[in-house]
Amino acid sequence: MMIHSQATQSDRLLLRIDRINKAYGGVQALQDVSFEVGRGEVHALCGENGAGKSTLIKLLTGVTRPDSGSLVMNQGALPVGNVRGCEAAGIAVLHQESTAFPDLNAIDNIFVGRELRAAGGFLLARDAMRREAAELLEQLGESIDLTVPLGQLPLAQRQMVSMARAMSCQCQLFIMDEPTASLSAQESQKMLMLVNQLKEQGISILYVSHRLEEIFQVADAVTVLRDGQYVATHAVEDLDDRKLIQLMVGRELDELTVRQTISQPKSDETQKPSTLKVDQLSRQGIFQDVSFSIAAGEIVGMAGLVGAGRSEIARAIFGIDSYDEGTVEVNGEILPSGSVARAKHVGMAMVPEDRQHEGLVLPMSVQNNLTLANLRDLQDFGWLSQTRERGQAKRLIADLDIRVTDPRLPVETLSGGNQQKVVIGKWLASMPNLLILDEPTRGVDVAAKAQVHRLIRELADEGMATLMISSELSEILTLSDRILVIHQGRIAAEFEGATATQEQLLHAALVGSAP
Amino acid sequence: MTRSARFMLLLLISLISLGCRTESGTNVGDQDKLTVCLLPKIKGIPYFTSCHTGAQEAAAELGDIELIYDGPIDGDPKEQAELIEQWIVDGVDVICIAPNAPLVVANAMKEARDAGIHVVTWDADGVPESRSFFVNQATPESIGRGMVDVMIADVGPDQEGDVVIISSDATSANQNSWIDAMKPAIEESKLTLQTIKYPGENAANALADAQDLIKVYPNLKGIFGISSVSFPGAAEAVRQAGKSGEIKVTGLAVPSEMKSYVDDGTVNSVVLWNTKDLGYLTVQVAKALAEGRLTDSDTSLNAGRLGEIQIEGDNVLLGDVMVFNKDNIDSF
Amino acid sequence: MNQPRAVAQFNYWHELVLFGLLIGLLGLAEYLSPGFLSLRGQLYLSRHLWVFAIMALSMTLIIIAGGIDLSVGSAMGLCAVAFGVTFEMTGQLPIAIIACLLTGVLGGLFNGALIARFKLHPLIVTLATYAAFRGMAEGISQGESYSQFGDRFSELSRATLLGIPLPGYLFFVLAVLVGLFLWRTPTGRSIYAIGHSAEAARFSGISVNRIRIGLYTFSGFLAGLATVIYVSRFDTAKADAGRGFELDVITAVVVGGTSIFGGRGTIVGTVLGLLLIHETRQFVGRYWQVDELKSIVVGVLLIVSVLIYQLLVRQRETRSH
Amino acid sequence: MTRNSKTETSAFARITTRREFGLAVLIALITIFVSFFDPRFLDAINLRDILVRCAPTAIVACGMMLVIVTAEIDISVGSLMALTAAAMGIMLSENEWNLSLWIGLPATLMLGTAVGLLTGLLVTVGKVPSIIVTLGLLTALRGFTTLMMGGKNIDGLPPSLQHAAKQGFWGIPLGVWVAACVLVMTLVIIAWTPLGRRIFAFGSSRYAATMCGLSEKPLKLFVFAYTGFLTALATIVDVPRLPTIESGIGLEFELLVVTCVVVGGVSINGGRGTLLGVLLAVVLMTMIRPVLTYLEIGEEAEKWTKAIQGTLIAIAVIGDSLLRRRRRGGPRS
Repeated sequence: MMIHSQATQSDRLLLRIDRINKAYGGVQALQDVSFEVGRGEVHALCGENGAGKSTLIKLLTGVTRPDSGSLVMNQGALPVGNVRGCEAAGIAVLHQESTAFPDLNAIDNIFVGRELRAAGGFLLARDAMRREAAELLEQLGESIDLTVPLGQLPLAQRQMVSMARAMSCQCQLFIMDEPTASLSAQESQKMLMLVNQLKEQGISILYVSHRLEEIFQVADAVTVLRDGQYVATHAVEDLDDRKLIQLMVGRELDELTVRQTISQPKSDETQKPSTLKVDQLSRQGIFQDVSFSIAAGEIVGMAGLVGAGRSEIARAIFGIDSYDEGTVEVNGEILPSGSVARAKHVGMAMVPEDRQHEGLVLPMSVQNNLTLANLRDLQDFGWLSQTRERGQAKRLIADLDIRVTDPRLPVETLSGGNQQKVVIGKWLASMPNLLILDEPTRGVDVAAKAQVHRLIRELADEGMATLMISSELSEILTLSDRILVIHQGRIAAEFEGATATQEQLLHAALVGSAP
Repeated sequence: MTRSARFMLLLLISLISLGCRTESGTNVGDQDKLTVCLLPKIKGIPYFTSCHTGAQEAAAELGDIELIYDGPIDGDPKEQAELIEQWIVDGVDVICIAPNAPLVVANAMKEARDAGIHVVTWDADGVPESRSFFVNQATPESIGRGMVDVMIADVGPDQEGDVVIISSDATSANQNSWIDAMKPAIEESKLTLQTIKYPGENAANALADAQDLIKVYPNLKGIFGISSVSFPGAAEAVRQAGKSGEIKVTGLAVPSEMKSYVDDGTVNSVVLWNTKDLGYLTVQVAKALAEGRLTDSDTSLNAGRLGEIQIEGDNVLLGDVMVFNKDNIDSF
Repeated sequence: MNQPRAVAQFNYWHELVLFGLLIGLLGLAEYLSPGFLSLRGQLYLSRHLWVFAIMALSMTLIIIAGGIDLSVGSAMGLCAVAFGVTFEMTGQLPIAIIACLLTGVLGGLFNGALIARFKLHPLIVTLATYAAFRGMAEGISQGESYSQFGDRFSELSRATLLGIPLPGYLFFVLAVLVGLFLWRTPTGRSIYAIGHSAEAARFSGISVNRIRIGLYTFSGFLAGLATVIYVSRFDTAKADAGRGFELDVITAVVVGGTSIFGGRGTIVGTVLGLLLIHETRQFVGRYWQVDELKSIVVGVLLIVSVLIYQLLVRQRETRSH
Repeated sequence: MTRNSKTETSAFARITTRREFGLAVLIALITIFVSFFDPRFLDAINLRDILVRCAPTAIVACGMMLVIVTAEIDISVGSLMALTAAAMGIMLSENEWNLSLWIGLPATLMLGTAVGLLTGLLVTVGKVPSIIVTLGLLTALRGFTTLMMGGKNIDGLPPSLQHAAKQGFWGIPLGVWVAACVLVMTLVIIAWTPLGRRIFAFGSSRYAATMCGLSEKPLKLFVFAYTGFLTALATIVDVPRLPTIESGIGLEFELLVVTCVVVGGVSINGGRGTLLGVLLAVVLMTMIRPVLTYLEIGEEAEKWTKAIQGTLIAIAVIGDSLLRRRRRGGPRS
């Protein structure tokens, strides 16, 4: 299916993006962006959220069409605005959000949209598809029951099926959009190995990620976008964290300062009364006798593999899910199982894993989202007070510097970082004394990430007890005073934040015991 | 939001202010003509359509009558009341109603009379004080008994055996009133009423129920199909079961609708009265009433081609139910 | 993003369209059949409205919260039977009325409990109770109708104060209360949130289940209230009360601009929708005197009104971002 | 949260928790009970009758299932059945136009398909929610049909058609044969054609579908047109069985079909459902009336018919959800 390139000087050039423009309504998402991707190279694409990365991917995969400019692949123009066409031209993509069909099995998930035909193209070649699917997953080193609906498989396996789907078409350019965003550290490593394998097969990879360490691990070249404009392309050797971040945010950003403030040893935490006390918390088949406590002003990090049960524990504590045994105690008050209202009442707040569906009411305005968690505090005699509502929204927007032109705009128009700030702000308004953060910086750009980190630390210094779940070990290490590692629903190990190392955490997460 | 609140308020106020001009209702149609409304139980079924043709005939004959024929397509008595109320506002002259549930429409009818509109009931009577005259072709008793008598005649006077009734909905007022009349009549006869089915106004269900009844009651001698769908449904079932003649089917229907079943002997007799005459007479009565030619004391009325018609009290008598069979069905 | 503020905040297009349609209709009607807009006539015929109108209020809330209640019509049947039976037993109107309301509340509670506790789809639950309620009503009453509740009771529905029928006052009071509740109370706001995203609402500590149960119970209660008016108006309590009402009510609410997917809608819109349908039926009935046309016109009206709105919205969306 | 252990549940456990299993058991129990009470229930003639009555519902349910799988709904089928019936009658009846079957029947099918297409267009192009479009059509079409028939019933369909619908071939009426064909056809579409898989894919995740370059319009146009077509087909095979064509045909048919599809375990949120489940549900719903007749419950109890039906529906859907909840780890799935 691939158009074989005649031997020319441009033989090593695979894709040329030439003065691409794309605007949504008034907003210029891409402004004459041009760069090139060579054969068999891993080309990282960096930029803050809203820099235009996703738009570029949409163009390359034919989901949308550019306003002007050209996309050239193998000296042939790419069929713009035509998904199948782009696939035929040899472009495959692994999307950020899981693009799996929860109700379909692995086979259908891999082949839907370009099924193998039989009987003159009318019927499906089911056996052939089954065989090929099995082979593909074989290559990925995954053994998945091909018959069960994907929704019943763990997240990592779903990701692998999406991977298989992407690889099933003989592609020359493989676009990976945040492939590790929802994976645990060890699964991410596996993913990166796959990237190298593909590279060896001579497949070019356009790698989009917020995780700098990954980029430095796999990428050959890095292209940086900012505010829809092309900034620069560098060989990865001539870059380091700071330089890259600088390119992305366009200004000096001293992460070290954050680090320093963060990793200051907190000596007095032992005397502090514990805000949260979890005792023998168990839920059949999900997590078993989890016991720990968090003191006021303490940040406890929770590490572990995806599916180890971290989010489930958090949800149980907050009352989203109910639990079978054990107790959750906040400031000496024992909470009933499965009552968010109660948890909220005693000053608990939770920033959930899935910002889009659990954290925010996307079509609602920023203001209404910011006041959703404490509407009761904003009423006089049962009526919501418009003025106080507006006031609170204004205050929070200022405090967290949420970038929004008008608080009455739907929150879905905001960038990921700003959305996350809204979620946090919504809870700060209710004056909590215990904050649960589940993947607080997933899909958040570097600048916003630093802001969020600083914010978490500041809150802790003001006496907030914090439980932070993260799959980014660096994040855990930089922020946490204490670190709990969850392995298969149990607390496998506990570390001091100041002294712990990535290796220790990884070991505990994988093996289930401290080294 | 305060702005939007003001917007909402504005909306409402302007709406209300515009919604109504103080001014009394005017009549529909032109003034010199007499507006007569004919309100059937259900619009769109052959029975009442044929009444309508009769009414049109009379209207044409009498000349200066504007005839309005309208009614609920689903036979909802509530909508009958709403139509009457609509006509009260329109200020029509006479309302002739076939009440599907006398009580439901009673209040509306009373209000119509208070508004100076003549109200006549036909086909079925309403609450007495709600109308001035009832064009009476049959009371529930006479209909119920009539059907049972026909059945006994068809089955054979001293024949024993089972009969079943296939009605409409469990809540349909008319059918229930007929059933009340039929039960004692069946009691007196040698026949035994096995059960009553309620397929609703659904032809498929009626057919299905009849089929099952035939299978379940081997000694079944007759089926009463007492709704516009259950009568043909029952007949069809008997015919398909090849039991035409063995199992007698009878009920209430426009003879022409049942012709084919009468011809092949599935149905011996169809109980009905001349619906065209019913419509015709109703309009005659309306006209006479409007012109004051008809008063409570009258004992007879000259009704065009029907000649002198008896009046007992406030009942205009069209004559009792008729029985159609092979011999006279074509004369309908 | 950088759209003009006016557009960003003005979200009452549908109400505006409806209002335009209504004015147009009234004008046309008065032009084609003079005397249509007579105050006396309008007020007199407004009695066709109240029973639906009252149920439309709770239906609006439920649909905004992303649910639906197909069982209201059948619930009315059950309430009517409860009314009749208790009256026959006790002869006391107050008791009968209480029984009627109670039945409605219990029916609604049943729906709500199934939907909230068992996480069943409202469409499924109420489809089941749609059949079950009506069936129970027929079984209990054996299809018979109850009546003779006394003239004073039947007066309730037709008596007027300052020319406006009493049920009208009841409706407008309820409408204003529900409207304010929806627009200006924490719970009201929460209902919108639930409609957009129940998960997000839960994660904000809103007790979604309690609100849902509350809404369906309220719907049942209003069904009971509507039944009282219905019975008083027609002097009859029977199992077939309110047959087919659910569709008429939903139609009115949707024409009123409430999104069937939840999250959007206002009481003002619903009131406008009710009026629009009411006036349309009235005009068609008065002008053509053909009952079939009513259902045709209302059906088309339903589709067209939403179509217009959709076109409007998409226009707006292309203008903004 | 589902975990690996889910996928390792034994085949037996998997089967027993399926909706199809529950329905089959329910049907079996009822049948056993009735035939214990009255063996004649199992007579060939009775089973044949029940099959015949299943036919129209089953035919339309095949289309409705696909519609609901794409997370849409079509509640206009009842009125559409009336419309197509009236049209067919006017075209074929010897008292009316008296056209030949070869013109009349295709025309009827085309009418059904056309209305289905219209629905599809309003939903896909007009962006009007399907429940609203079809709710509008439900009332509009019914009114239109009544007007069209002008208060008269239509008789005199061609004898050949009536015979096919009533006696049929080899003792089995036309409806059953057609229903069988439609079931097979639908099964092929679902399991063996890209179209079918894409319909399910779309219902399963709209977002993922667009990312895979699946386009919504053709899929939805197809499901609605298919339903319209099948409705007309059901009319053709079922209405000639009835004594006459009246404007009340297909009253509340839409509710019956939707109920069957839902009871059959098709997820109202789209993406999930099996043809077998729907078929079993159709049988269950259809057998209630004859069962009650055979039980000779008597006239008082007859008035409880609707109540019994309603309760059965409730049991079917609620009981199932409870069963499923016990299998699941928790509320999340």
